[in-house]
Amino acid sequence: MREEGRISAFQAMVYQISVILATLILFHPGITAMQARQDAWIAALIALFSALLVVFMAAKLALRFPDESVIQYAPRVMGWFFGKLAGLSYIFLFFWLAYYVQRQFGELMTTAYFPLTPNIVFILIITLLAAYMVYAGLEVLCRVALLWGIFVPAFFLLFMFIAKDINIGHFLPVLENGIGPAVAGSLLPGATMAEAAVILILMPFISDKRRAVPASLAAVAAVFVVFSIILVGSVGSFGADQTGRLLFPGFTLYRRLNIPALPVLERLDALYMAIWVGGMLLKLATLFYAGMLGLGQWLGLKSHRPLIFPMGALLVALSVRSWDNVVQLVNFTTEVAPFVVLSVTAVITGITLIVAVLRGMRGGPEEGGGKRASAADKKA
Amino acid sequence: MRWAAALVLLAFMLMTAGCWDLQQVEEQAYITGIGVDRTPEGEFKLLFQVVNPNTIAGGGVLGAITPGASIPAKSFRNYVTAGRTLYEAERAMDLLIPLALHTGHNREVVFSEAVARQGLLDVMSFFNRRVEMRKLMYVLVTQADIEEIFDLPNPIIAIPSIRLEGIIRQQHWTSFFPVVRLGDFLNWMGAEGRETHCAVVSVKPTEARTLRPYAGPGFTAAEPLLDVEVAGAALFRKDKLVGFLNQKETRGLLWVLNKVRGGPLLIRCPESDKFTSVSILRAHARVKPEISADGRLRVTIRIREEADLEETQCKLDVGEAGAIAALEALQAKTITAEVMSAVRRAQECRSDAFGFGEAFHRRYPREWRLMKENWSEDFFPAVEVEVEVDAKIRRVGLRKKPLTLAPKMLD
Amino acid sequence: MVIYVLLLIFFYVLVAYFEVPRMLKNRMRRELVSFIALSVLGFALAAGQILNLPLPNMNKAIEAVVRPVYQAVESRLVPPEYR
Amino acid sequence: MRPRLIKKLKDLLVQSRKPKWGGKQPPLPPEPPEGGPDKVWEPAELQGIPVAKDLKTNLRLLKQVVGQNSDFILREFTVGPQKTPAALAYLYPLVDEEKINAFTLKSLTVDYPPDTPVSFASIKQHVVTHGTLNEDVSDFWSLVLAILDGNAVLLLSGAASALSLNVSEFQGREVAESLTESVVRGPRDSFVEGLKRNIMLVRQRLKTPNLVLEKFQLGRLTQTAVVLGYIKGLAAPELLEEVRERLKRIDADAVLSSNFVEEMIADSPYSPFPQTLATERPDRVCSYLLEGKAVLIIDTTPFTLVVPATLPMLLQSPEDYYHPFAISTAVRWLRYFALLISVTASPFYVAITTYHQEMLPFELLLSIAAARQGVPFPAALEALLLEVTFELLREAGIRLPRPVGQAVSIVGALVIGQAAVQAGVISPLLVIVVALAGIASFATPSYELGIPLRMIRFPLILLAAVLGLFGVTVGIIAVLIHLAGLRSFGVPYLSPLTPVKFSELKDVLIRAPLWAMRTRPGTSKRDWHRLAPTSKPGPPPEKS
Repeated sequence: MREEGRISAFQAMVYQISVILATLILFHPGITAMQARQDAWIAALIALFSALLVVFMAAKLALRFPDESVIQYAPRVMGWFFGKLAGLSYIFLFFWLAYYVQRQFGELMTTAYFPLTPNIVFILIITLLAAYMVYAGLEVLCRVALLWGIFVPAFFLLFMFIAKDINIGHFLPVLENGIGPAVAGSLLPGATMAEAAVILILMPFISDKRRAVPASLAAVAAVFVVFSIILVGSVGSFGADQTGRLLFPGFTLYRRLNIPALPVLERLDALYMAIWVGGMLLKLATLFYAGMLGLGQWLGLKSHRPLIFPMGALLVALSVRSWDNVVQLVNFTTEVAPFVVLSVTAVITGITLIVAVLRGMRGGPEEGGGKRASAADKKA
Repeated sequence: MRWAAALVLLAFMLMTAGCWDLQQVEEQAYITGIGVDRTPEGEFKLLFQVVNPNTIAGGGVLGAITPGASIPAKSFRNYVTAGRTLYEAERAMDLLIPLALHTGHNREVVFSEAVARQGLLDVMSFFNRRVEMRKLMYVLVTQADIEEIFDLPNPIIAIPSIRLEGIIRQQHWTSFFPVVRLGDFLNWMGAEGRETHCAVVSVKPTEARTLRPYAGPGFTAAEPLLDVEVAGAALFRKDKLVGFLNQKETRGLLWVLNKVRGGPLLIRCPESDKFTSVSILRAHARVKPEISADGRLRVTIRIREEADLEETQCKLDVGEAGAIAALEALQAKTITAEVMSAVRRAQECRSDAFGFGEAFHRRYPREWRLMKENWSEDFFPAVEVEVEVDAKIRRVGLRKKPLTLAPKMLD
Repeated sequence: MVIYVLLLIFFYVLVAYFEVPRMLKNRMRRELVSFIALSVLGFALAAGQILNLPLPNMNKAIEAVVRPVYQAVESRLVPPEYR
Repeated sequence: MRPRLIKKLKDLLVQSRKPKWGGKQPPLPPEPPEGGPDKVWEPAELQGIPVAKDLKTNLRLLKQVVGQNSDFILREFTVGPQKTPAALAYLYPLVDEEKINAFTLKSLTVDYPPDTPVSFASIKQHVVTHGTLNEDVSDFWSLVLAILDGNAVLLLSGAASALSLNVSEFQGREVAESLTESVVRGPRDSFVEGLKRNIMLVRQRLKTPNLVLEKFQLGRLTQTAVVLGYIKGLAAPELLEEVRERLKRIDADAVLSSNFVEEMIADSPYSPFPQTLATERPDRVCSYLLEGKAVLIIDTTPFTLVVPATLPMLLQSPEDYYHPFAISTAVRWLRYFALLISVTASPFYVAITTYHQEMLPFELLLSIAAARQGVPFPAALEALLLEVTFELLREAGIRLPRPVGQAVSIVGALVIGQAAVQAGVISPLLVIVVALAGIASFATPSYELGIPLRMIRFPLILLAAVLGLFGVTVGIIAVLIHLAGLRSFGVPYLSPLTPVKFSELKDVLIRAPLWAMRTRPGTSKRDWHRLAPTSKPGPPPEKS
């Protein structure tokens, strides 16, 4: 494989955030609220902890083999066949999420802003941009992600104005039907946040590997904060019942912003889109990139670049093909997506980690580089 | 090479992308008010108020029906159509309007009593589903004709829907009607243990004397004979209108909902039938539900309120000890009366606009499961309400002693 | 319909025009094989979509496998009135 | 027959081969070649001809090479008591005749010290009284070059080399105020076309022996001097190596201006964004030298290039450092805001008025709708027309002689501002928007950056017309991806914004107080600290 450049742990964190964030704030608050009702915030907490667990596991596994990606060492750890299969499942997960994201993006754009435009247009454009970014490489991807990250806080500041509408009563009574609904509601956001397991692919390119674990956990925590802002904001101001009925609660919430002192700023949902497009694009590009990188390694290619455009076209075709309408998409998000994501990020990662630990395998020339470096650091 | 590729692909994209949603700004009819009524045949009657931008921005255009006439053109047009669904009615309007309908700037939707009594569930889907429809628009109910509401002339703000919005924006001076936005309305409609409500708009004759118009220099048009008035609230059960609250009762409701931001409180002087007015500064209410041991439902409403003394006809020396306290006690009594009247009225209508059910749900989730089926019918009317008011007067204006006439002048 | 298929072909020809010479120059055989495989797959899917041919839908298969799991989980966790 | 033909073909091939400077390719001809006035002298050929001991031969050749020039002076005389024949050759417009008369000719002929032998060594030691003496030249190429460079060349019979005497005197423009980068409170001087004076302006400000100026001669025909300047110990050696490497790669026949170098050393040759910073302010050049950057001072142009250049650098103005930091920070933010406006104002207008009408406040919406009533073009076309007109006016204003330039702006203002609006061809709000964007684009301190940013507007307007705000967003993101992928001499173009270097944001997001800018940017490798940690000023501590 070609040298893809080096990124810092901070940039890896930005990368992980952009993998998760965009969809987490689109459908997910509504679905979580539908399942967990007024206990949605508890669901978010459960999701946080489960995701932290999964990501911690993934990061630990990645640190065992700091100079390779999971695709490369899985065949050594689990035997050629099962290793290749595990590698393929990661690659599949990333591409699957990628075309799923494309479709989600197309659906929001056509529902909310451009009702007459066919959604293939949006899918094509965003895929083209994402392919451009993947072509440009990991470093550029991380730089753009960071640049986008600069604008996001400004956008969330606007949610301050929703604070006055939040009614604490909407969160009562706590745990009316036991913890069950909260756990059910935590599945989806938990699975989405567990997508930070992309660190398994990124690890070889991180320059300060020791900080990769805290960075991954920080990424999960950061998206959790954003997610809970939207979740608490929409449940608090619409009520759990109403939030559960909405397709895009964050969007609806944004549209309800009204600032009496600044009537000019009243209808800014088109600006929401601007931030939104960037977020979805980054999510797509990061997933796309992780998938391409993994595919290149899986096939043992020198460069994955020639495959980018055919793959992009394939993804577009798949995204259009796989769902018939937006309701199917949402049901799919509720019922299928979390299990697919978790079965890869949690189950396969877990198995690989356990096998690696049992067989006592560590990777790379700087064997156990992570741990030793930290020990040396403590001594110094 | 890569550049060329990117360029070619981009051109390719632009070619495939058309301008499906393109709509020039001047080719749209901006709708500022929507009215919904029923026709005798049982169809929905839809009224869209469309603004004529030329008359607003260009300093006024002459020519009402025949261009060139010396009467200023109307700054709006009302289109009325009918249909089995609202969408059908809306599209029927396209046969009349040469522009694309744009509902993104709609200010309020007014339902006629007939529609509201029959149930708003059927029409709300139209407003709820569409992206363009802002959840920030106001919801109103009227007993008058919607055509009349949306067509009363007035020189101050010429477009009736904008005028209506202006009146609603001034609500904090009185708190005599609720400000209900579509989003709130829908939330309450779907909420468990709470019924929805909204403001009432009506038409009333002008009290002011109208000068007889005369010809000649300084010719003025006659003043309009009718005015729109927003006052009171409409109570709903599920989605059906079941009753009205008058102005004072409405404020009673708003006290409980924590929505009173200001307004006059009229207090009768203790010794005479003269009155004192205070203006409400801020208020805060807490609703505390209780199920007593013998199974009775009881709600305690604690209201903390602050006010300024604005005007008094009593011989009241606020500098005297106890004078303010006495006034505060009277004020508390007034507020209690307002709240109680509202509760009584709501219980009569079996419409829990106060959200007492929600309060019970939060505090007693287990008991709530038994109650929620028959809450409005059986339990809500039986709720005993107790109001505790802690009213304060903070400022008294620029005077301490009352304004008195000198004794010699009395002779 | 046909015009969209032509556009699709145009797209693939364009991509091949840019990518294939480089691969040939650098003797990247594996890349070339995977390139062709991906292109054929993508073209078949896209063309099928455009021409409304009945093609298998992978997602439906995934759904068929996963949905029973979800239903089992849901029936444990979520009370009936929340669904 | 055959071998002769092959030889002839071979000769032809040799002649047509590209000349290689520095190589010793052509074999030494046994004696100076003869050539008529039409002979074209190749440098390689001249390089192969040594200066002969025989003065006559030398002079004959010299006359053949440059003798047709009317400004070529060949002064023959004899030196010393032995009456050794000698000659002085120069181009009179390039030299100071006074110097030649007083310090060279007079001392060589009239005042020649009697006991001195006639040789270059003794002439250098005892006779010629110049401050600067150039090296001896031993081949004809250097000799001719020395003459063309404004030197006088002394040829002496019996010596196999010649002495080039620096008597050049360039008549250049006086140092004047900078036209493209004027400031209110900074120094007023700016670079001129002459290399010597420019170096003087830099040296005046940096009195350190570590300031190194390396000279390169670029351009086959122009032989332009390009001076690479840097401060030893501050500039990264890898950077310098890279710059040298790229400069040496330039093999063009002409380097006429700074852009000739700029385009030849860029990292991404297709990018419209400037990847070097061109400035005509010596103070700015010095400040960048102090940041460990390398500068390229180019003869015959007042613009000096600074490498590596980043986007934040291009948005800085020297003025920022001449005002209190709070004001500078505010002004800098104003500039960033202007950048944003200049790129997005008219695309936003088009997108909002054609797709997102609900974003506008209602009253504004009505007035736009009323104003656009009767405008025959769709908003996008209207915006494009007006933008093109604006660019036309700008371009015409530059090209026209200054007195006429005024007329252009008046006509433009009248035609567009008044007549077009009154005729209802263009809506007045758009005129405001475009004018605002135009003004904002001139707030960008770098002219080179301003042009691509203005050009981006056109595709953005098209995208806005096709896809509304989504199109604008997509376009801006595409530009951002491009910018994020750019590098200038290995330094990411958007650094330190991204990849983020928090310690360097002090000179990007804000302009930190001078006493707080204690570290140099990461482009400089060593000598990390700029000033003492106790530099923060304040009143003296209170004494008890």
